[in-house]
Amino acid sequence: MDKSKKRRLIYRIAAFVVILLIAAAMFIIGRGHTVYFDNKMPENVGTEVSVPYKIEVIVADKTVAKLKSGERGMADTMGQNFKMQLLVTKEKGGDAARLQVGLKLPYNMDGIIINLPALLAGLDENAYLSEFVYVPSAEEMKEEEVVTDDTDGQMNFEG
Amino acid sequence: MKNKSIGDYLRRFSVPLMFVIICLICAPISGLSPNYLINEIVTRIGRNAFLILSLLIPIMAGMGLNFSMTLGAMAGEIGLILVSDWQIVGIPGMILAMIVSIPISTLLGLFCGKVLNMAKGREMITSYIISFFINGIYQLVVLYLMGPVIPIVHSTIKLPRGYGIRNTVSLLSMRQHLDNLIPLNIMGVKIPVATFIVIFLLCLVIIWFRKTKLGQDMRAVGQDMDVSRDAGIDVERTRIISMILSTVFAGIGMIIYLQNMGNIATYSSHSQIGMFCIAALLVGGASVDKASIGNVFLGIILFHTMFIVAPKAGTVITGDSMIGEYFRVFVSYAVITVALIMYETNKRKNKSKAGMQLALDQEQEEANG
Amino acid sequence: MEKAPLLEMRNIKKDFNGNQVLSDINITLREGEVIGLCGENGAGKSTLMKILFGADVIRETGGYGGDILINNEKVSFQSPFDAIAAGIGMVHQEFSLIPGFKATENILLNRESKKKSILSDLFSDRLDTLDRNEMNRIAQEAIQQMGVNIDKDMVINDMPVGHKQFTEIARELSKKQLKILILDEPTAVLTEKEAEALLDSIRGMSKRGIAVIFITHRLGEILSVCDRVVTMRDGYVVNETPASETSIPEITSWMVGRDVADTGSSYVTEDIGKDKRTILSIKKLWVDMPGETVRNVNLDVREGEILGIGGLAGQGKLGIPKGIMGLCNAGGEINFDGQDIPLNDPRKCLDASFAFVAEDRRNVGLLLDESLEWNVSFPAMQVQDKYLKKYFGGLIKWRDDEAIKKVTAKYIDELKVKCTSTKQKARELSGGNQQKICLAKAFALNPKLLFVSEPTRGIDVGAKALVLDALKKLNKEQGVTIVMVSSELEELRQTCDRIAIVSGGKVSGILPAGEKLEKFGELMLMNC
Amino acid sequence: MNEQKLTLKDLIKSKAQEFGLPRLIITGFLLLLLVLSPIVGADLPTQISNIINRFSWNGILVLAMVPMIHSGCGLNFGLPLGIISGLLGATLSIEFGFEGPVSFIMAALLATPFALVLGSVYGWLLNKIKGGEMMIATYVGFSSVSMMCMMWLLLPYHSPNMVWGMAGKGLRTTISLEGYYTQALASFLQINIGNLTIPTGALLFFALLAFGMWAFLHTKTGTAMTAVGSNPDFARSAGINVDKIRMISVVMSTWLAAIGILVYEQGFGFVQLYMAPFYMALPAVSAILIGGATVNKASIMNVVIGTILFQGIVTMTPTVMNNMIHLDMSEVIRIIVSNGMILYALTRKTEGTR
Repeated sequence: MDKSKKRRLIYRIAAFVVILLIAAAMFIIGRGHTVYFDNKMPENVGTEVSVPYKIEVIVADKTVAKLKSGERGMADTMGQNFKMQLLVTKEKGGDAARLQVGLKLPYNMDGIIINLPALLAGLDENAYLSEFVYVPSAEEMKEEEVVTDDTDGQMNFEG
Repeated sequence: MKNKSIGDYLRRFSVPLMFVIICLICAPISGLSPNYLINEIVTRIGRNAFLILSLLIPIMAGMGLNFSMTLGAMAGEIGLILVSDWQIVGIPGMILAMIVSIPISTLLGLFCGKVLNMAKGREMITSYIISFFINGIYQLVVLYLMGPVIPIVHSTIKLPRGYGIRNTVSLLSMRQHLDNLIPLNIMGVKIPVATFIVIFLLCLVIIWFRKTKLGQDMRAVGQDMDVSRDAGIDVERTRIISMILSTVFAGIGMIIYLQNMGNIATYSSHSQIGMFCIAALLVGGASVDKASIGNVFLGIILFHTMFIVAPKAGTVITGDSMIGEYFRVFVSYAVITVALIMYETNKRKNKSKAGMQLALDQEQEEANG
Repeated sequence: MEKAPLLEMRNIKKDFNGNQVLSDINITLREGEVIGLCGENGAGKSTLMKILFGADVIRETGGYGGDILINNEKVSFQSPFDAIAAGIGMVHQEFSLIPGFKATENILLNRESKKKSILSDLFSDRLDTLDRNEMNRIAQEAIQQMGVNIDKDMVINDMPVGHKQFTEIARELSKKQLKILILDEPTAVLTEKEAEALLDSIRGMSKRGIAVIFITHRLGEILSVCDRVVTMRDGYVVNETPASETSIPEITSWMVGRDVADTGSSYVTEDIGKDKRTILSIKKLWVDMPGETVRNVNLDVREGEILGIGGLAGQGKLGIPKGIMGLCNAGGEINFDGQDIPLNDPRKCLDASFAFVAEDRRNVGLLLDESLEWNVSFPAMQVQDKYLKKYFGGLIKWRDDEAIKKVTAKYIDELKVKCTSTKQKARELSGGNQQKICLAKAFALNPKLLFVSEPTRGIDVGAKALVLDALKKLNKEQGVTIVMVSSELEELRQTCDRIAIVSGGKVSGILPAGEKLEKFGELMLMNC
Repeated sequence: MNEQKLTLKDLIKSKAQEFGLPRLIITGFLLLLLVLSPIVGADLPTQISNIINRFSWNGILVLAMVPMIHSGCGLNFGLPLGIISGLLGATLSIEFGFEGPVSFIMAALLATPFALVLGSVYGWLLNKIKGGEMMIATYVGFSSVSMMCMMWLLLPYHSPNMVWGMAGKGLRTTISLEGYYTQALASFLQINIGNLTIPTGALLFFALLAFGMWAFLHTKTGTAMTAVGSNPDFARSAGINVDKIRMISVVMSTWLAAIGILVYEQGFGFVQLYMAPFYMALPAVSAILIGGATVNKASIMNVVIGTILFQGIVTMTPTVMNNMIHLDMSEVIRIIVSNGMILYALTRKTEGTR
């Protein structure tokens, strides 16, 4: 009797640990980031790099942005290992060079700006990677009224 | 005997039949294309089935329609709100939200079970009021504690005043991720295969559960508490477990529901869900004391067909779009009302029937003797 | 030397609040022995069985005296579950079955065969799956042991009553440890054929070494199946004889027989009221009262008499007044004073100046949460417009609290009700005083005909005498005809002029109150 | 001396028990709010006249609970049905062109037949389903409200003050009673002392109906009603037609609800249609429970105390809390308190449905 109880306790602890592990794993692999791609001259770097005429960013076989010089694009991604393909066209009319890029994204940044010219130039991380701080628009900052009647929603279904 | 059973069948399926008729009349009038309709219905099966399945266990345990399944829905919402603030996205986000929701659901289910054990014989009205009561607690947590006590970082979720959650929380990061995990398209109908697999698994669990000792105990408790107690079954505990299970499943169901919707209406999503699911289940031919998996799916198909078709048909007929809206609301409530009335009158009829039979026997004996 | 008896009960005593219901009971039971236990209602049979079965109610009322030994070992059961574990099985009069379950599921209720499942280690063994094949096998085995064939896959709801009874017996038989089986009036609901089958099955059990205690009012069955007959009366075992050496009339006389010497009261020994006119005539009455069904009763009540209705419990005596008063579904003809009274309408009866004191005070008799004033005055107010002040030509009928208080105080005084005030809640009174309030309620109606059911049930001796005296006084002084239903024969004999005995839902005979006890006994068991 | 003290203590204890812990907490909370309000800078007379005003609006709706509780039908969650009758009376009275205080009288008169008919149907239904009244009452309320939502759009109303301006048909969600019966009762003998306003007429009207209810409960039929609620089997054995008495109680409750909503409207100044009846049942139910009623016992005192406590909390919390911590939690508090109170009443063992 005692033995089966003991075994049950062990099983329970094991199950609990497994669930915790799954939760932890979800935290790691499920972390979403928004990655912004800049095709422009990096600031505060000190060195000059060349800005290509056009860069096409392909994430997971989908073209997420076609950036001419000075433009910005974005993509949502999950996890810290970020892979993308870049089709870089140096000059107008020139041939596109295909490039595989793999990046490690910092866990605690929601929005990340990657300066593609700096990346292409092979500068270090500080130079091409910076945090994007989300500034809510005035519209969003407007106080919204919360309706909390206890019978609210009993009548309007949008199923 | 045979005749009676046909009548009984008609009675039992009167509600689904009525709905078939409503749908058959309204569908052509609405002018919606069959393809659109089928697409919508398939989507809604994926969206709602899990939630409705969560209602089956308390019915099995004789606790009637679980109006407090909204408790689970609230737990699911809290899980999703937290997960979106942590920026965990996609399927991992859903799984994490489920893991977060389970302990909350369990606690709420435990509370609900305990309260219902104190209100035996009026479980339904009590569970209905519990859902309102916990809604108040939920609002306290979500509107005042989230922010200062439970850290919420992102301004897209938090109200600008610094505490509380916005009226809607976007779930764009996991919108239909489960539905589209295994894409399948048959003749223009998009089928959320992965969601269906999850629902199928729950069905299997429920079927398996019925075969367990606990399931058997629940059926026994549902039919006669006193006899079960005399046989040594812990009636109170069994009832509490059934509430906990229902609440936990409802929480998971709510997460599946919301991933399909793509956003949370923080203060109203849950309150509509309870009545919705119950109406659908009843439309499927279930009653307060008897429901099967078949009822769930038949119910979703019929109820949601009506739901899609009625407003359009109403607009076509009366020229006023609101009429149809109100009509479907009315029908939902009327269905529940009729089902409840039928349940109560049947209960009484069974009693008087027993009496009549006795009287008849005596008269026969009298005639013979 | 002989083997020690399987069960031995030594000097069993039991009282409920000082009311001695069992004294010095000694019973032994050997392996495979069948004993018949008989006695009138209230003789103490069921209390004795409850003690043996470890029922909660015994412990809650202060336990019992004496010892119970099983296989020479003293046992003390804390709950029925202990008793079951020790090998005692009991089939109650009321079915303890789940209506929507199959026979198999009921036979093995909460004792299902199980297979381990993956999750049972994680949560609890309640997640084991049921082993249906094994369950069917065990159930089938138990049914075969019983020797009566019932369908193990039939749902209880669809079963005839007899099969439900057999399902219960099969449940007990399926318990491996079963050594002693108590059957409490198992044949009451069975048809003749089924009862015969049951007796056969009892014989079979006895052959396999299971001892059976068989309680029934059908003495013929006892004689045909039992080894010994134990007769109880007023909490004593009055006789214990091998079944082969006795007869039905003998047992009957033991059951009802009393030492006439110890009662100093006088009986009405002759039918003195032949010349009186019939005031109430009941023809072909049937009443559907659960547990007290009445079938085809014809009965005439004479003006100004006290008619007793006696009989064993469950035979239908309680159903007669309930049916007449319209509280239970009934059919037949009732004629009062030349006037036909429709059935199933309490109001018509009350309008015809009937009154009724019901046997279940707490459910029908009283407004437990209201004051004594309300309880006493309510029917009279509603039926006869008493205690009302009328305004605007009777348009408004205002409750006259003064008058109500006065009449309540009057009856409280007359019947010596112990209470703090007329405003006290009925719930707070003791049983005896509640009963007096019920009487007051009926008296306030100034009835011509009064039905009283079990007026002394559950009340102490002092109150008993008072209640009976009050009834007699009412009869004598105001000439009210009284029909009194009671299961205590002695009480009826002391109070009534004539006594009708109901058995099997029918009137089996009417005797003057002073007739010999044996005669009553015969009538009581006639149609059982 | 000592002994006497003990009995006094016991007395207080038993009184407190009778009063009930939740009620005690709520009363304490309201008193605290009253004490706090001048401290945090809210004007006490304004607060008090607010409570009195709200009391005069809601009192009759709470009173409508009494008959059904007395007859054992439980809490009338089907209050919206009566409210709908009242709304029909109100809209018809306006449609027929009555104006000023007369329109109030006419609204009440017009509402009465609806209340009687709907109440009878409702009562008939509740007699069929004894034991399950409360749940079914809730859904009867819901169904009837949603049914009327369609009706408000479809019924041929024409009065330009009520229909949507553009479509020319279909009633608006809120209809102003300006020029009709706004403050019809309240302004009668109104007393103004500084910031303190007492709507004497409305209070008198409530008193009149409450007295009527009290008187009714002292008549033969009223006594029968209480007995039916207390023990239906007893009542039946005393020759009472239980179904009829229950029917009367339901009709009374429905009619009171109809009048109650009219009084509410005259105070509030608007007729609210469509979903509005929805929100009226639960507050009324919890108010009477807060006042000390149980699922099968209620008195006029319960109505008065309950309405004051409930409305007191509803009106006081927002102001006091806002002034104190700039946090308006009143809505949430209201939801928790009122539903918690209903839950408490439902789970008390002593008054199980018989």
